[in-house]
Amino acid sequence: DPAIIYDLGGKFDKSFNEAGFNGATEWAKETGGKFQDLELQNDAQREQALRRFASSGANPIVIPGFSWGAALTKVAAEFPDTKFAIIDAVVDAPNVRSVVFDEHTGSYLVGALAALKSQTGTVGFVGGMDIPLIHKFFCGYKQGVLAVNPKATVIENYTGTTPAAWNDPVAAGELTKADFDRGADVVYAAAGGSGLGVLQAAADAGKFSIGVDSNQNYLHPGSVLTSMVKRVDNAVKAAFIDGTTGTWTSGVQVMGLANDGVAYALDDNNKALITDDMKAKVEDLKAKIISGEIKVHDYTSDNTCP
Amino acid sequence: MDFELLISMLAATLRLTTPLLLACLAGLYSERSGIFDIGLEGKMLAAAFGAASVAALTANMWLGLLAGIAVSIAMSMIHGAASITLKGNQIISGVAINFLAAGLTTLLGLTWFHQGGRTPPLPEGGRFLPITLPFASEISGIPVIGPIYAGLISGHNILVYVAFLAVPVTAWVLYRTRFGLRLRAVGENPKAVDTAGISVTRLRYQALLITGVLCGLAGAYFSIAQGSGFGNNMTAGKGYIALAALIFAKWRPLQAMFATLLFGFLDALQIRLQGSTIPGLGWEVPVQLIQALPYILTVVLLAGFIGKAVGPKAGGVPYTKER
Amino acid sequence: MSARRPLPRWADVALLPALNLLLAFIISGIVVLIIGQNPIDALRIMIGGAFGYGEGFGYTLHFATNFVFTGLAVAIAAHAGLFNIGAEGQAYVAGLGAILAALLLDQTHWLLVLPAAVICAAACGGLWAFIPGYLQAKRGSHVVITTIMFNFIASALMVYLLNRVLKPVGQMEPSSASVVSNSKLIMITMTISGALAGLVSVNEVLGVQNRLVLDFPSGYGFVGIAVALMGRNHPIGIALAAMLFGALYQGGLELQFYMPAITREMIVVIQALVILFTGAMEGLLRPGLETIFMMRSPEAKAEAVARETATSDS
Amino acid sequence: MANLENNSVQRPETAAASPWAIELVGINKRFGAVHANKDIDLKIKRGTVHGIVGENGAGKSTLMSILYGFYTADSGEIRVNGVPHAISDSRHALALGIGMVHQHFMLVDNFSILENVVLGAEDSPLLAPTLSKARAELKRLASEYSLEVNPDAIVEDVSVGLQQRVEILKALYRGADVLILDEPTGVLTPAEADHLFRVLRTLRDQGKTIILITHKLREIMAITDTVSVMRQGEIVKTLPTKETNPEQLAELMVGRRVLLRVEKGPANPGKTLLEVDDLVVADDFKVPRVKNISFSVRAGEIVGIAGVAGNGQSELLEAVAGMRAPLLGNVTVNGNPVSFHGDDGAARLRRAGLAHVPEDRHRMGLVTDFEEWENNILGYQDEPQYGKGALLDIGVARREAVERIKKFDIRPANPRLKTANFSGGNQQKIVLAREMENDPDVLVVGQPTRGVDIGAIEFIHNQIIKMRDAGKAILLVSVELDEIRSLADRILVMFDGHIVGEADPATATEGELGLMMAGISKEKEAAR
Ligand SMILES: Nc1ncnc2c1ncn2[C@@H]1O[C@H](COP(=O)(O)OP(=O)(O)OP(=O)(O)O)[C@@H](O)[C@H]1O
Ligand SMILES: Nc1ncnc2c1ncn2[C@@H]1O[C@H](COP(=O)(O)OP(=O)(O)OP(=O)(O)O)[C@@H](O)[C@H]1O
Ligand SMILES: [Mg+2]
Ligand SMILES: [Mg+2]
Repeated sequence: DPAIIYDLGGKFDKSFNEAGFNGATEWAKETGGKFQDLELQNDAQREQALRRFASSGANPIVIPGFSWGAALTKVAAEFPDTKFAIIDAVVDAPNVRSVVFDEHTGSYLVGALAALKSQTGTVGFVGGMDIPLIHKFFCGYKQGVLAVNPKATVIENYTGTTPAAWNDPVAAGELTKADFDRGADVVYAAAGGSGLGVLQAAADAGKFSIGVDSNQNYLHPGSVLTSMVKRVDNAVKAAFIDGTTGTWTSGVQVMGLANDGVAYALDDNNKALITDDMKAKVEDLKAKIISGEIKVHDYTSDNTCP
Repeated sequence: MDFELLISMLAATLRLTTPLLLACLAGLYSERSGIFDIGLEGKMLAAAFGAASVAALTANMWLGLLAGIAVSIAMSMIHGAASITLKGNQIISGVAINFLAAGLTTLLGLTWFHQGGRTPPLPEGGRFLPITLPFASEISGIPVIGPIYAGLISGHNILVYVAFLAVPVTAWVLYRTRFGLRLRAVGENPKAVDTAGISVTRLRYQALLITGVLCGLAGAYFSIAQGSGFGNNMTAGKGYIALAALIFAKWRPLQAMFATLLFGFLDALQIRLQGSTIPGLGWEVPVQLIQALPYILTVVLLAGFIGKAVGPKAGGVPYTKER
Repeated sequence: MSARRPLPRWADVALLPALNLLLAFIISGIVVLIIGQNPIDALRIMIGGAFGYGEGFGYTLHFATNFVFTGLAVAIAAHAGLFNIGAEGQAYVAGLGAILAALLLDQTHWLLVLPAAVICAAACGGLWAFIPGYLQAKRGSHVVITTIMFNFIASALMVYLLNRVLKPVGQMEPSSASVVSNSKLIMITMTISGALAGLVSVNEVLGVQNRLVLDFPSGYGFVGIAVALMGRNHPIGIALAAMLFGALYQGGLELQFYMPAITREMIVVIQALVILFTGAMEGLLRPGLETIFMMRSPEAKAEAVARETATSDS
Repeated sequence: MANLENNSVQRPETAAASPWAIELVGINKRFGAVHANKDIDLKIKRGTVHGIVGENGAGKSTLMSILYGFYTADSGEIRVNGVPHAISDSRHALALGIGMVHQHFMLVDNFSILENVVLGAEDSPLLAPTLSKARAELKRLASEYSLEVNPDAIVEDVSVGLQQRVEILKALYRGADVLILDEPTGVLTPAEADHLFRVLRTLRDQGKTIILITHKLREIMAITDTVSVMRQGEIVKTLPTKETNPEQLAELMVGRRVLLRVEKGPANPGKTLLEVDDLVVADDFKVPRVKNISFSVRAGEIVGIAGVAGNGQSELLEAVAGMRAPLLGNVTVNGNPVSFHGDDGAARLRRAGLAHVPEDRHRMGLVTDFEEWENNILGYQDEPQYGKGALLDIGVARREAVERIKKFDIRPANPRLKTANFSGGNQQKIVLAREMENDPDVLVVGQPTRGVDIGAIEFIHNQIIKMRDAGKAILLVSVELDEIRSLADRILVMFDGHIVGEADPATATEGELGLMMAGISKEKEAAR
């Protein structure tokens, strides 16, 4: 049976891990198969958890989260016959599939939307824990904003420096209010569970927010401008299918705009917020990124943002 | 920084101070009675969960508030049973309460709501909304006073006002009433209270009851006033900050307000400093430094100006007559 | 109200804690039952997972080691009347020392790396605790507040260093521990306490992860408070309490693996109940036990009398 | 939160039929294995002063605490004015008109005197009315009994004598008819004690009943009408004071004959071992309390420092023992000047051969949470006989503790017992044993027999004399004039931080010493 081990955020983080869970559940529903899963309690348990699943015969094993890198490098070598899929990190081993997302291009598009929507020329960004992966979101977002409005201001915030930052909607809400005070009228939340505070604050203030990871448009219709969806669910589902049917491929798999790995969400809840002009403009940018005409800089490639 | 921004920052200060202040006063009652309370965090968390659960189900913020208070009182009574009746170690008991709240809130949230331990977003009526005080819009045009009244004093939810009202009330209770006299005495010398014919046990339970109520208010503030729904571990260490503020304030109510206002202000400042380049520095201030600023400043102030804080003398020691 | 006699020593140090633990497990079992699982199986899995096979026991020891360090850190400070809530931050900052020693001596022998890492980690952890100790001793700043603040500062500092400075493997020299003034017990104690907490990082960084991850102390410092208090600030007590928590950590993971309905929050609840009943409410069963002892066993009675040796012999 | 007024217990207003204010019948009380009170029967007549004497740990405080409702007896009956009452707590006792001044005061240190007086006797949920009423009442009591206090003074700032006055006022404010005083004079100066006895006589003459616990037989003889002797939890005898004498009481208490006088030969002083030169010492509030004091103590002599408490003796003692750095001046031990740098002065002095028995054993002499044997080596734990390096030889330390327990008759004879569980007098012996048995050259001792029974006093005094005869230099500070006069070879009298005179105990009269202690030196007297 396939297995999935969630990262410390937990199975129901309304975001990354939960998307993984949804993908696995969808697979189970469609195929009638069964899968095992486990929530990690702390960092020291990673290797052990991997070994446990591998030696119990689980195959493939999907692990969403960049923190798994070191543990997987070790364990993948010990179980050459087990297939592993890691999300958000690259591990170079013959039996590992590394799935990475182009969060920067998805963020670029929602940044462009934010700039198009903004009346004030100031937009905000509220990140969760202050780590390079979140800087990658910010950096893409900022490039997108500036592509539409080079004079725009982008305010950058993080809710904290500990993992508690993923679950601090109160701080996130205050950061959002502060952004509004400074003139922002659209704020992008890349903060896991804390993002709910951003969305709430925007709804309370009658301003706009942008959700992340899964489609959060439905949370406050009319206030959530769009969501930068990251299809972790698709990646997990694909890994389950490939791992159980013999279509498995190892190596790096990039989930980007082209294969709908990342996207901006458009549905009934935000139809009224996004005009046809805006949509046309963003679709144009999207096409250009896919074609390579526009290069969006990836923060994690060199830890800088232009 | 212009005036508007200052006002909005001070308003944020009040919002951020509120839960700290409530928790700090809660701790004040408990510690003044001689019971250490490191479990403020857990009580707030449990109350936040209780309040949000009930508010989500009933769409009634008042029922939510009551539920939060009830849950917090229940936790407080566990603490009382352990540290008053069973004469156990008050710090272990507090640590246990923090663990219990962290585990139970998420566990129950998972089984009841299936949303990763969160409660559903609150429906209409389930949340305390900002109140506009009378004449706020009328006088907002008047320079200085207008923005101060309309932007700073008006426009908070009711729990904010309750928290600040609790300060004079606490001072009055502590220094002007029989209960306050006895409370102050029992934290200093329970034997003196006992030999004066007053039950130490009863007095301490009463204090913990008040602690429970105030922590309940603080917890409800998190989930059904400032926020909208419960999130895992959403109190994020505020209970410990409140404890620090209490020591900072040397266990006195008015000073507790100033101490928590300081923390609230530094937090608001931190939030506003993020993402803005400080003029004239020539280098970018790392965001981590700004985030650590409240804590660093606390240490500096403490070392520089506050001096020694001596708490209630009988604090932390269970009262035993025999053996 | 009849007079009770104190318990014989063995009952006090062994029987009573065992009964309390049993009580905690019974209540946990009820919670497990409510969730719809079999508590007996759960207990078997936990014990088997924690002690039943080599690797599992290894992890139990690994966690226990961390708790021993943080527990001792808290206990040492407690013996000097200081309440060190900052073991968490001290362990965190100490990770810097451990990893720098390990990186700088990367190509050498582990016999060199290990002591160097221990020294550097202890130095960093010690320094992080020395400052609150110094402030308490010289400025009267309450060590409880300062250590709480230093936990927060530590996490900001570490994120900054790990993300912005160490990323391109910087050459930061670990600051050597300041010269400790010889007269100040407070400062010495706090430094030792911090150094002990710092050893957690050696265990974590060199023992398991081979690198420094964000927030690796993940609560060891706070559990250390409970461990120290449950172990009554005594080394042997701390070792036992640390083993108990190590087993809970490890067995808990195992439990999740076999009983998916039991989530990690359930494990936290069990820990809380253990802390509550064996730590804070340890007096719950004492009166009953004392009565039973008094009624049942004349030898125990004699021993109790001998222990307190009444002034009277008439 | 019921207060005294709405208590259900009816206060017997008029003198009841029974002539006995208090009757205790068959009282038993155990603490764990200790049978503190055994079948106690005791009757006390209204309008009399009844004394209770007994060794340390005899059960006096326990018995009175039972009467006061602080402890509950395991069995037995209490009758107040002939009516049986099950006194369940102190509130109940207070309502019955029983008040108690505890051996260790039951005051809230950081409260004002006024607040302490009203605590527990407030009339209403709001404080203000009670406070103004109490202020007036204190004024009245002050004039009636000449018990003046400043109601707004904070208790921790006033002298112990005043604190005790507050305790008495507390009881009177509550309208006590029966007043229990547990060792009230232990901390009082002779003048304060005299005043107290005048107050007690007035109270008795007003028809109140007084129960007085004391170790000082002189006081028993002076003021009581009847006296009971307790030994090992039992009342061995109750008799009219007129029909007894101190020697008989002492024998009843201890079970053998006790020498009430110290027997000592003439001193034989040798070389100077302790030299104090021009010492200036300030207290915690930086107020100088010792002002340019110089003196020396030679081998084989006992120098006593007499004075009314609070005239700088405590600060002097602490400075000489290295617990408090002086502002100015030098201390030389055995010819070596002492450095006061840093905060380990006490340890350094100890190594230099000076041992110190502090005045306040609870605060400075003992860690009451430690077991007895641990306290027995406290401060000497690094000495070679207790083990090498950082390791302690527990076996040696415990065996030694057992020996000293035997020698000093410390009870219970159990080195593994927590020190807090020893009675106050026995705690005192633990400290004395430790400091005296380590063979110091200089012994600095403060209030050696505070709260200690007469059997133990005899023993302690003999030990001090023995040390003197072995050639040690001894500096003795005590507020007990008798103790100083019988032990010291030379007496220095302190007043307001100065040594105002020196006296020879053999010739000086109590009156002369008293005048000096009041700051009136012989010369000044002569000049007048
Ligand atoms: N609260 C208590 N718990 C346990 N034992 C106690 C307690 N109070 C008193 N005891 C024991 O009871 C005995 C009688 O003590 P009590 O204080 O009544 O003696 P006392 O006559 O007042 O002595 P002293 O002259 O030292 O004041 C002692 O052995 C003492 O250790
Ligand atoms: N925790 C305790 N356990 C056992 N006995 C205690 C404890 N605390 C106090 N006692 C005993 O209670 C009795 C009364 O206590 P108290 O504080 O009045 O001391 P005391 O012995 O009467 O003092 P002193 O010798 O100075 O007169 C003492 O005999 C003391 O040993
Ligand atoms: Mg006594
Ligand atoms: Mg006594």
